[in-house]
Amino acid sequence: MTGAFPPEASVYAGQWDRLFAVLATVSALVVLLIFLLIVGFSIRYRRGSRAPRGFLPEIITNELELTWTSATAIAFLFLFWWAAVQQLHNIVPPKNAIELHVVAKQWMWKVQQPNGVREINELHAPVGRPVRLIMTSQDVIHSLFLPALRLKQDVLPGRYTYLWFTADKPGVYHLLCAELCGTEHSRMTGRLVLMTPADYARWSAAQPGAENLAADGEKLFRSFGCSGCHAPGANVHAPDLDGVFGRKVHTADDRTVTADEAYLRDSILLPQKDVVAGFKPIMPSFQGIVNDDAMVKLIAYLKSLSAGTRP
Amino acid sequence: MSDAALIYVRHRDKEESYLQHGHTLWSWLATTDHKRIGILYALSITFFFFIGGMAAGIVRIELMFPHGEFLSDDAYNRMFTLHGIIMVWFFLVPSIPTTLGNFMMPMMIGARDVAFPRLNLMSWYIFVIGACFAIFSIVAGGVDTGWTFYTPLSTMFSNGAVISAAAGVFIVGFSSIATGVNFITTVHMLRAPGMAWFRLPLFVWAIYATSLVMVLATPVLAMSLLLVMAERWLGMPIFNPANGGDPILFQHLFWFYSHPAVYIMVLPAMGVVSEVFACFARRRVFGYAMMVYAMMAIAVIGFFVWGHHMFVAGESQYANLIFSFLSFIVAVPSAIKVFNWTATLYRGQITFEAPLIYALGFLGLFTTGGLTGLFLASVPIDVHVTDTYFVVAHFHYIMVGGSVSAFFAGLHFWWPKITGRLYSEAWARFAAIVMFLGFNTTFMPQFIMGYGGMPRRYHVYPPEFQVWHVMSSVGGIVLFVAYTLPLIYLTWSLFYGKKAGANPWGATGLEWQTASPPPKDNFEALPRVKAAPYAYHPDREAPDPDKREPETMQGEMP
Amino acid sequence: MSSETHSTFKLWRKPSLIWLGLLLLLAISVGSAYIPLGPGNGAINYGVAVTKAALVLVFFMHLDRSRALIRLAALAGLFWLGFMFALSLSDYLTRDWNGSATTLAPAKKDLATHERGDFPKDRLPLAPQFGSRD
Amino acid sequence: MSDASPLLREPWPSLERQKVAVSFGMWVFIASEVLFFGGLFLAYTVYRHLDAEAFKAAARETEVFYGATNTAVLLTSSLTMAMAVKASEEGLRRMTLWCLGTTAALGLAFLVIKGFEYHSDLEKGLWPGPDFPLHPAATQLFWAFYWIATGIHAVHLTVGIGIVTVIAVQLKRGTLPVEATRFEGVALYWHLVDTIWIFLLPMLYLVGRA
Repeated sequence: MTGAFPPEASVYAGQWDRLFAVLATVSALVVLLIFLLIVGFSIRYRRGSRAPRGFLPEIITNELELTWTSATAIAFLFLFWWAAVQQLHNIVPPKNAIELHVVAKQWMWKVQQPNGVREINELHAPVGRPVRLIMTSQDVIHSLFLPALRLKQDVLPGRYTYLWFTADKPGVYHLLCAELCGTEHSRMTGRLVLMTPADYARWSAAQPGAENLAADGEKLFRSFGCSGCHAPGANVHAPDLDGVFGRKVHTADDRTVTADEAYLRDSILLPQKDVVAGFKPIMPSFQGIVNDDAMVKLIAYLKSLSAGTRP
Repeated sequence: MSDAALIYVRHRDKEESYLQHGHTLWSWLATTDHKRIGILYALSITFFFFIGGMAAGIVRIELMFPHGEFLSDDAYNRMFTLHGIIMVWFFLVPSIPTTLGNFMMPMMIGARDVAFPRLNLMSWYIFVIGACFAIFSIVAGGVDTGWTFYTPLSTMFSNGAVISAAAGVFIVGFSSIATGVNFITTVHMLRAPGMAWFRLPLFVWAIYATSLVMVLATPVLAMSLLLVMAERWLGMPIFNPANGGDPILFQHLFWFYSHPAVYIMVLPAMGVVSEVFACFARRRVFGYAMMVYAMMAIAVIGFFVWGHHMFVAGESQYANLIFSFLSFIVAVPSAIKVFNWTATLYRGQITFEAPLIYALGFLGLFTTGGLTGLFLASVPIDVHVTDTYFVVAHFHYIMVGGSVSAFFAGLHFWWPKITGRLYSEAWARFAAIVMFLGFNTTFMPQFIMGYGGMPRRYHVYPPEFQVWHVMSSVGGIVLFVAYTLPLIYLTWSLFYGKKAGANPWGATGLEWQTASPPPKDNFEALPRVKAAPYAYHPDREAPDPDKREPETMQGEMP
Repeated sequence: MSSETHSTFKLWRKPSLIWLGLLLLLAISVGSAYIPLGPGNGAINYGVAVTKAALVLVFFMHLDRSRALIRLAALAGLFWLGFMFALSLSDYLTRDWNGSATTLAPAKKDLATHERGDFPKDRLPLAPQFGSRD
Repeated sequence: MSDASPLLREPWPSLERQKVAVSFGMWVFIASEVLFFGGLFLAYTVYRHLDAEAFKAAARETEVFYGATNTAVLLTSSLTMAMAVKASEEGLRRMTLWCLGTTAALGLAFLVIKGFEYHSDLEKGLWPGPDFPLHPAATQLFWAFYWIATGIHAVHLTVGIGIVTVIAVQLKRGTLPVEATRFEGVALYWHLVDTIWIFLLPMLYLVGRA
């Protein structure tokens, strides 16, 4: 049955399929039980049948009521526990994941590989290594749906959402949009190409336009004038960005925020939002100046600072 | 007027039923009789049922081909949005409460009318005004945002008639708030003497629980649609992400209404089915008190679970955990009710008239729909199957398999009381069975392709799903036929059906202790209630096979 | 005449007292808004608003002498409102916690050694480093 | 059979029962109104949580003078409305009429003051849009909330003034006897509109003043 079960391309797909299979069998059994009871009672107790119909003592009815209430409650709690455990297992992606930037636009997917390779409606990823997608949308809510990996995550405008997976079966699978996003929502599909690490390395090197995101980021860092204030030698009192990614930043209104992609993005586009304690909110907003592609490069550059390796 | 005069007036009206009480159009359009308002609602929702059904038919035929033959992408989006909006707000939400609820509930509690009769008529007119807005939005080109109106698509990027559609739904919301307020006050204030809360028939309990949900959930929908209209029309950037707006906030407000809305649709169905099972199995409902607690529990906990629509929407994982847990809890009362209905059949004297066949269909389909809800409540599976045809099949099983089958069960069960005529039993049973088969052929394949990864609201789809879509479309045609059959033989029965006595089914409710069709004031004199409902057989023994009338009727006429 | 005026005065006495109380509370809340009390401002503003609302509900809307059923109806709206706020905010307040779908806050064990300790309040993370770097 | 006074509506056995039903029905309607405005207040709370600084900056632009006087006006109208109900229960027709008139007048005064406030807000260009004077974009969220909340409240108030005037005129013309059950319902609605404003005051005017 071709469309019945989608191919399994990751460890998690297998686990979740098992949870689905157990739930399906339990449900099928309950529906079958109800069906048999109905048909059995209908035939046995149809009007005028000679089946014995003594009354049921009060105790039995109450006990029966109590048993199936507690039975269903316990069964559902067990199912909840099992599902919750599977969900909590893979919330935080591993540290060394490859980061791909996905930008959803009305009716196409733009994917940017770590080495800057850009592709439309295609997502190439190595097998066996954790891959993390940092996704944002330029207009409406889309939703990246990878049926083979049993994964889906809405892509929201004005915010980063994340999806991560560790695939284990190379091949070409569906990449679909699952949230209604306008006229050509159904045409906004593509291919998820999972390759062995060696093929992936060979493929990504051979692509035109492979350049070093961080290096481009540094050029933009200078051309946008960020270095004017944030470079170590600058005479303006501005936060030093060396090692900023992942640091816990203390803001002016006494909040502690983790400096992640979302924080960096907000600080560039809406600098007033999380002003760092001890600094005056003098930074201009770069809304409309730094577009999404430039943002990806800038963030890659800032992250390279925190890795201690000056480009 | 002295008492004697009053009794005399009552006497003269005795043989004149509510239908003969006035024949002019004005007597119908300006009536404050809850029975006539119920019929006015019945006509309007049947009209909308066939409009929504047409849209569904076109969508199903379009989906027979993977590359879409007849409609453009945009037309397809507008077609399924039309199907969604019309079916949810103009058919399903008002279907049982405003028709059978309006007609039957006051009679079942022994009242002459609802608490605020003029408010009842006003709620129908508000419904009509809302309907005009909706029809205008269809004529003006329709909406392509889906019935969920997700922002920023609905506020900034859709070029359909979003404002008039949202205004239509906004206004219809107030019609259901008015009905809810009316029914809650009626059940509290107008029960006949002796009708204690635990002597209320389960249908009245269901209408009461539904009215609670209607009154408390619909306002939040009104507010969310108002914010969408404000953003789209006045340019107020509420959900605009460019300046800090959060599209997920709209989803919170929308689903805070829309999940309780599915309980507005299914709770009255549970009430109707409880009545039908008890009557045709000639037995008391198994665990009456537990059924009442389960119904109220569904109505209350139904408000705490809306987050399971947003597991992948960017909600925090901790909120996912909380909503997943609460969604599992809300499934428990529904499971209890299914077991209680099945146990009601045990040791009964079952006769298989059409209402019971519809009710048995409801039981099977509602159980399947409810259990697939468990799949959607567990986060890892929901991440895979949300926004796919698995979800489409789930909610159609509960809304169409459950709520619409129960609507037909109630319609057939109370048809003799409403019209005073008996419908043709053979045709009704045939239609019920065809509906059950057609329904399963339509929606079972959608479960399979849903798990296969077929996304929802897709005009063109990967070709490997075509075999399931064709199967589903064929089922859709059978279902369409099954829905037109009752329209034919019920209208036929209006003119040629046999006269129905006061109590053709031998049921115990108060509504069966007055003439059918009932007089304008429901009862010659208000009955005193002396027994619990469903007293079909003496407390200790099993029902007698050939005794037609029940052991003790619920009310005693003075 | 006097009994008639006397009774009307008696009629007005209680509601007027309530009314004065309301105006007093209004003055307090507006006045206190200008005093920098930090989080205290929010507490006072909304505390006063709740008391004013309670006064109107209980005395002007006669909740004090209406039946239990009506008191129940009055509280029903607030009960559901409470749940709406609680569960919606359960999403917004936990968005930035470790493991939420939107931010990658590294787990404690992944943090570099110097970052793991509770960050010392006196030494601001960014400013002094800037100063000390030559 | 029952005191079939002209006031008795069709399904009710007794006037007392009908009176309880009217106030119970109105309280259920109030519960729905609480949730209607509750949705809006949830939006306010969420956006205030997401960007508190911008909210404080935006809220400083509202004029407390107008807000405070309007609250005083509405609280007084609540007093006169409560008195109208008390007078109607005592059967004092003249006082009920006077109280209803004052309530409607105070309601109109509120709208007039609101008009002035709207005028001065528009003068400062505080209507959210591309050329919004305040800097961080999230301030537009506060002002969007301001216009919508006060707009819906004004609509509710106008409906209230309309109903109060109608029953005042009916009372004057005698078509409506002084001990009718309707006064209680209208009073409950009016107090609801006042309570909504009591909560709007701190949310709109008293934020970020310190």
